[in-house]
Amino acid sequence: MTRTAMRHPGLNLGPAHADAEDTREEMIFGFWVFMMSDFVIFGLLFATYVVMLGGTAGGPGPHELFEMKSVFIETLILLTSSFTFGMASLALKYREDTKPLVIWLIVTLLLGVAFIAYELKDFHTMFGKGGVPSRSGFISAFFSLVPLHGLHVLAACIWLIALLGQIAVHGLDSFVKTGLLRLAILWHFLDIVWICIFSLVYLGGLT
Amino acid sequence: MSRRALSKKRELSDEEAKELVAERRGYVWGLLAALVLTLIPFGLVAYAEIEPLTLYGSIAACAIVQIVVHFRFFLHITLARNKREDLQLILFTLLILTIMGGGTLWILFNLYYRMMPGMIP
Amino acid sequence: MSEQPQTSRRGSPLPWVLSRILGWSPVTLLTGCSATHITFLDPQGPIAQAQRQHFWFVVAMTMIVVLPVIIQTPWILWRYRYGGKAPYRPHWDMSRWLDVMMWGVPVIVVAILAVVLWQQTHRLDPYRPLDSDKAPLQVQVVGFDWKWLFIYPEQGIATMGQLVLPADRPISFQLTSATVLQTFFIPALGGQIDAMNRMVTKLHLQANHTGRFAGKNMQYNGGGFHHQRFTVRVVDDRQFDDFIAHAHRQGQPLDRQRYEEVLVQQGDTADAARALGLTSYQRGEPIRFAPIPRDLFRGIVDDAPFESAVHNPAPHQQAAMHPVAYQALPPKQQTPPKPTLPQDKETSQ
Amino acid sequence: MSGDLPDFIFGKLDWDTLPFWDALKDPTTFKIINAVISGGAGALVVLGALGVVILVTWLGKWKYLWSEWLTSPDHKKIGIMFIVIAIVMLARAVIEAVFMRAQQAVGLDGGFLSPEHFGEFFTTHGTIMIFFMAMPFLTGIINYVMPLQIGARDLSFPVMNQISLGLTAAGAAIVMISLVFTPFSTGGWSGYPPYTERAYNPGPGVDYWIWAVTLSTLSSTLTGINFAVTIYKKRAPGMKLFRMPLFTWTALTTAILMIFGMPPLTVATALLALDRYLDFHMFTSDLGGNMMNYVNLFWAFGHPEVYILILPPFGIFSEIFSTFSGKRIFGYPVLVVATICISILSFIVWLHHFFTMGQDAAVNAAFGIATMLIGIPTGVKVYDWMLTMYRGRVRLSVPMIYAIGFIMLFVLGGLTGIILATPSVDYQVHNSLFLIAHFHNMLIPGLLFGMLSATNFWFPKALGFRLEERWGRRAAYSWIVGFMLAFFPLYVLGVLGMPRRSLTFFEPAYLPWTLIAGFGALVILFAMLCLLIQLWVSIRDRHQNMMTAGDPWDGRSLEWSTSSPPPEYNFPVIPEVHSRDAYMSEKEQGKAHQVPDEFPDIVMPANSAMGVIIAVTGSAMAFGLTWYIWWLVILAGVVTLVAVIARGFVRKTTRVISSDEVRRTHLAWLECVRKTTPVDRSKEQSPENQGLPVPPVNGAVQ
Ligand code: HEA
Ligand code: HEA
Ligand code: CUA
Ligand SMILES: [Cu+2]
Repeated sequence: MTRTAMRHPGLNLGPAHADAEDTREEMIFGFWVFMMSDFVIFGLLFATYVVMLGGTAGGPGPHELFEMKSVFIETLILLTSSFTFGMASLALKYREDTKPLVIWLIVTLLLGVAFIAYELKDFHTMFGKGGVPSRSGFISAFFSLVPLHGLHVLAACIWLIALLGQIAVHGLDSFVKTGLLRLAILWHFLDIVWICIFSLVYLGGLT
Repeated sequence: MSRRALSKKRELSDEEAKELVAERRGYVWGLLAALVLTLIPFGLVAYAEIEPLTLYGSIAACAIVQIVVHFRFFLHITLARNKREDLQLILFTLLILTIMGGGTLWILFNLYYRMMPGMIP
Repeated sequence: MSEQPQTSRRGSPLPWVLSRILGWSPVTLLTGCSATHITFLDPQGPIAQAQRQHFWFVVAMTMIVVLPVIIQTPWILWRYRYGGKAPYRPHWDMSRWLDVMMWGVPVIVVAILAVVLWQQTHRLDPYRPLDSDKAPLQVQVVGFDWKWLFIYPEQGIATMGQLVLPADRPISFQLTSATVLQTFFIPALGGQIDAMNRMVTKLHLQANHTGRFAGKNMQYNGGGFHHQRFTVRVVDDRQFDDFIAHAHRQGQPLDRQRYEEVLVQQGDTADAARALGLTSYQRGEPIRFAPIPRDLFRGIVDDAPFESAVHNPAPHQQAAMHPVAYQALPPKQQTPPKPTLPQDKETSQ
Repeated sequence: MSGDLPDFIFGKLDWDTLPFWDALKDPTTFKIINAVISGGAGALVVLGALGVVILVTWLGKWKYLWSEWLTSPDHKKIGIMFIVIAIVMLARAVIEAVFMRAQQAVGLDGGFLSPEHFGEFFTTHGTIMIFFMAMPFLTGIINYVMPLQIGARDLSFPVMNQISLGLTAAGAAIVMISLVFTPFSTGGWSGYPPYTERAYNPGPGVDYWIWAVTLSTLSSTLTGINFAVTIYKKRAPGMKLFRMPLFTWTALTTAILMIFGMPPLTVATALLALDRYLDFHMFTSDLGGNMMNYVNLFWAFGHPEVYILILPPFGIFSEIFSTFSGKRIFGYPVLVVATICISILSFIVWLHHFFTMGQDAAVNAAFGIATMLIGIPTGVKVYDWMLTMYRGRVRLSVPMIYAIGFIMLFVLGGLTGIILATPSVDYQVHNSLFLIAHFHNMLIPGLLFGMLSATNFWFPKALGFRLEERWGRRAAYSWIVGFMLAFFPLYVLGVLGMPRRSLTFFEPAYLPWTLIAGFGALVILFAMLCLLIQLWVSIRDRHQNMMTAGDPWDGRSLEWSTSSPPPEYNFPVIPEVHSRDAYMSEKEQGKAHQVPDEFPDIVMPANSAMGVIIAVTGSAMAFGLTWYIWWLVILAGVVTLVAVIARGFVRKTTRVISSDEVRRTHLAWLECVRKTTPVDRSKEQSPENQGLPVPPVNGAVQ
């Protein structure tokens, strides 16, 4: 991979972006630690979900509620967005002009919004089938886990918009760069959480 | 960095240019690997007629490999590095998660078995 | 919820307190050797006895590592005080030999404690039936806000406020709660165990002697918590039979309506007695119920309607005989259950 | 109140949420007593807040307060503000403790408190002591001391530090407001469902509890991240991990425990909130909910939490033992390893809080044994501390008295911990007063003595003058005696089977012991009085006890090498570290107080209002959620979001202090040090001690 020495997790911008390398290192390490704390939250919710699988209380279970097709589409959207964010990161690292960066970011943002929209539609269908959290412990556990991921994506999208705003106002300064690097970590991390969700919740449930 | 500087492309040194190609290739490989590792479990669940236990196993295996792929290609966490704090951090997190998650499953299923068998799925 | 009238004993307690204190010597204080046995340090059954033994064993073992600290600290303080004549070695900061000692001794102590702990925990597991040539007496316990109901499924009766047990015969408890989490505890006989809504836990105890023991709930569950006590009266076999017969003769029938109007309401045993019209009820005395619905316990656990008042003891058919509390759960009812709680909570505020 | 509009504006708020309303409607003596207690408390909160506002206005200090404190990113000031919150909250929790002891002292067959009141007392007492006393106190101390010890200028994320403070302040405010708009939860600090579910406790009490605890949890998570990153990334050159002072080590492990130990609580309270607000069924008793899940999650947090509370005191005592023995700490590497062992082990024992829930003997035994393992590294630490004093020259100053009290009492608490860790015995003493005695035995001699000892130890560093010794000693001794009187009887009551959280009891055998315990609480109250007098006397005589030279105790780590109080930037030049006990070895080599070759410009974080904004929006949101005032919730949410985004657009986040100014300040201080007469340790507690010790001879403190 990169020959430049890695100073922090995620993409390293290297010597060409030496402005504020040191604070960046701290910022990104700190964000990484935060992600890990968040990861523990997700981990515990996963464990809780598994433990609550039996609590359907006679209500609908995974087979009645989940649809493979929409999950698959959501997965593809999120995966692609991870890739487009990667392209944005490269544009940040190797290009001086903001245009390709902004374009990639906007594509990523659209994918993120599409993901949320699709997920909402999915939940709506579930509600239609009687899959409301007040119905059973199992559905409650589902709705305490999966929408939390969705909320994270939403937060990431808002952050992305804020960063686009910062680019518009301040240009590509070191604050924006650090912000983008951190957001990249969040974005990829959400993809990882999604892998766990589709494997354990959806595919596991549909097996 | 002044605003004017933003409008022009940066001159890449040879080394940087090579790095760019390598990194871009990394993302593409990552995407491809992730795609394959997504398709396999979805395909298995949708079409294959195998017994659940194997199926769970393969889903889990694909998921784990895909997580490693994401860490490696998207988050750039590698083994070869002078500074290992982030890798240590991930491993420590995994340890804690195993303890807490595993402990939770052990304790609660044990409790279910002893007092509310209806909750065992 | 309104105040508990019982708790508001006002007026000066002092003279009464003094007279109480003067009557006690330290020994009786520690063992609590009163008419009612209240602690496992004064054990009345095999389980509590083993627990007492284990307790002192742990104390003794830990003393090995704790006493040196308590004895030597003052000594060091004195000997190495500022201005004292003892040698002063400001750079001395390690010693292999001492390191080995201070890891080694605790490791050994913990290892010994761990072995005993493993054995005792298994031996005293509340789920483990006790060895005995007599068949255990089945008792089903239901926790309410703030009282306990004791069901004798084989005898077809139930009591509140007092649990009557035969001496020298193992008792096999099954426990659940009709409300929030609570913990069933008879210190002089053995350990406590949680009782939870929709779940069944088990406990095995035995009393060696006849006598009166204190029983209580240990898990806070609201304003009347401190009143959720009962007396355990352990009697010989003949008296036990008398007790059963008496209950069948004099018991109040327990049906769905009584269950909902009396038991499920918040209030302690005395409140329940009042609601049942037992005007001369004394705390610690039993309220007897007979006949009782056959599937009462199970109905409470599932929150399913139980058949009303069929007086028909069906020994050995209870789910208690199964290795797992009970297996065949009927499908959970489809409708959301009626709140088993007094709804007056909100309105009375 | 009726009608749609008032409902919209005030949510569920109503007249009868005021604490004395019930008694007004239906007065009986009993109700009046309780209404006086709670009404008085509510009035105290209102008057206290008003008093502060009036005082500040009268002194004309708003601007000073705003620019020098509330918006200051300086870790030292934030640390002090954390401690102020802790002490205010402590005052309330202590009063509640005394009420509970008084109630139980007269509690045979009666007493004067109503059940709801008593329930609120133990719940708020426990919640406040853990989340709003202990956590802010130790966060404050770490905040103040740790950057100084590692030779840093500030934490890694000063603004996040402000936000942590803001969140804690918001949580504390919510707990205080609950005295005015009552009631608070009665579910205990552990808040077990289904008792805390809406079906059984529909009122606002549990909601107050949930949001207060959630705010505190968020604060601690952020603090943990901040501390960990600071220690990883901001150490002075040469300060290798194994050269860090032990207090910094414990700060690091505590930070890691915060990062990984808080999430289970976040999850537990969030799920409980979902149950209560959105009709989820995670922990309800019907429709497939399962309360055991909550118990499991809560203690997966709860046990690491108690080590979060005890590790920093361990570090504090390590510093104190070695400083006041004039000797290196014994077995530094072993102590570090033991600290790490304790923090990892603390994640694998949580089940010991619910041995009685009915799981298998094998599960219980496994967790019981894991629990006992913690005794080993803890014991090693205790022995190391004793050996630190051994062959030293022990000065019995106030921090040291607390340390001695700690070491001798803590081992007893540890012993009873081992008893509780034995499942078959725990079946007997679980949830009895034995348990209460155990954890107060850990928390008071451990945590509270640690905090008091740290206060006495670092006070001169922070404020520039020493705390008075005589009253300090009186306080310390009464604390020790009072503690023993107040809590040892509870061990007896526990084995006699008295349940915790009992309003009233009916066994005459309990009475003598509750009376002794009540008397002990009075002695503790006296100890507290001594503390207040100590503080008063110290402030009065502060000019006699000035410590400008900065090193009153012949300290060993870097914080003693700067002036007292330290300048905003801590060190004019970041020190270079060559060994453990960095400052002591400088002194041994005669290199202390040297004039640096050159002074750099120093870049410090600029002031920011983020902390204040978060404090306001956080408490507004929590209040709105508790009373179902949705417009307030939404408003607070939007303001928070806008503030966070706007903060991202700010570019001027730093401020430069010119090298001239740094030079001037530093040279002036050095001049002052030169004029100070060095003293040896026999004069440590006299006014002659101006903060300059005579240099050590051959490493021996004089
Ligand atoms: C600062 C707080 C603190 C600390 C440090 C500890 C430390 C320990 N605690 Fe405690 N504990 C609490 C605070 C704390 N605890 C609280 C708040 C609760 C109750 C919460 C609630 O229910 O509300 C609780 C409850 C609690 C329980 C649950 C009991 C129950 O609910 O029934 C148990 C059971 O195992 C336990 C055990 C221990 C043990 C083994 C230690 C060990 O870490 C102790 C280690 C120390 C020593 C052992 C002494 C020194 C060692 C030596 C001198 C030499 C070596 C010793 C040996 C070889 C044995 N604690
Ligand atoms: C850090 C934690 C902490 C501390 C310090 C204390 C301190 C005290 N506690 Fe507390 N307590 C808990 C944590 C704590 N407690 C918890 C978690 C519970 C369980 C709640 C539940 O059941 O859910 C509990 C429960 C509890 C009960 C309920 C028991 C029951 O359930 O029946 C009682 C009863 O008396 C009690 C008493 C006391 C007393 C008398 C003190 C006294 O020691 C208090 C006296 C303290 C002071 C007097 C402080 C003085 C210090 C200063 C003023 C510092 C000044 C500072 C400077 C100058 C820098 N406690
Ligand atoms: Cu709790 Cu079964
Ligand atoms: Cu614990």
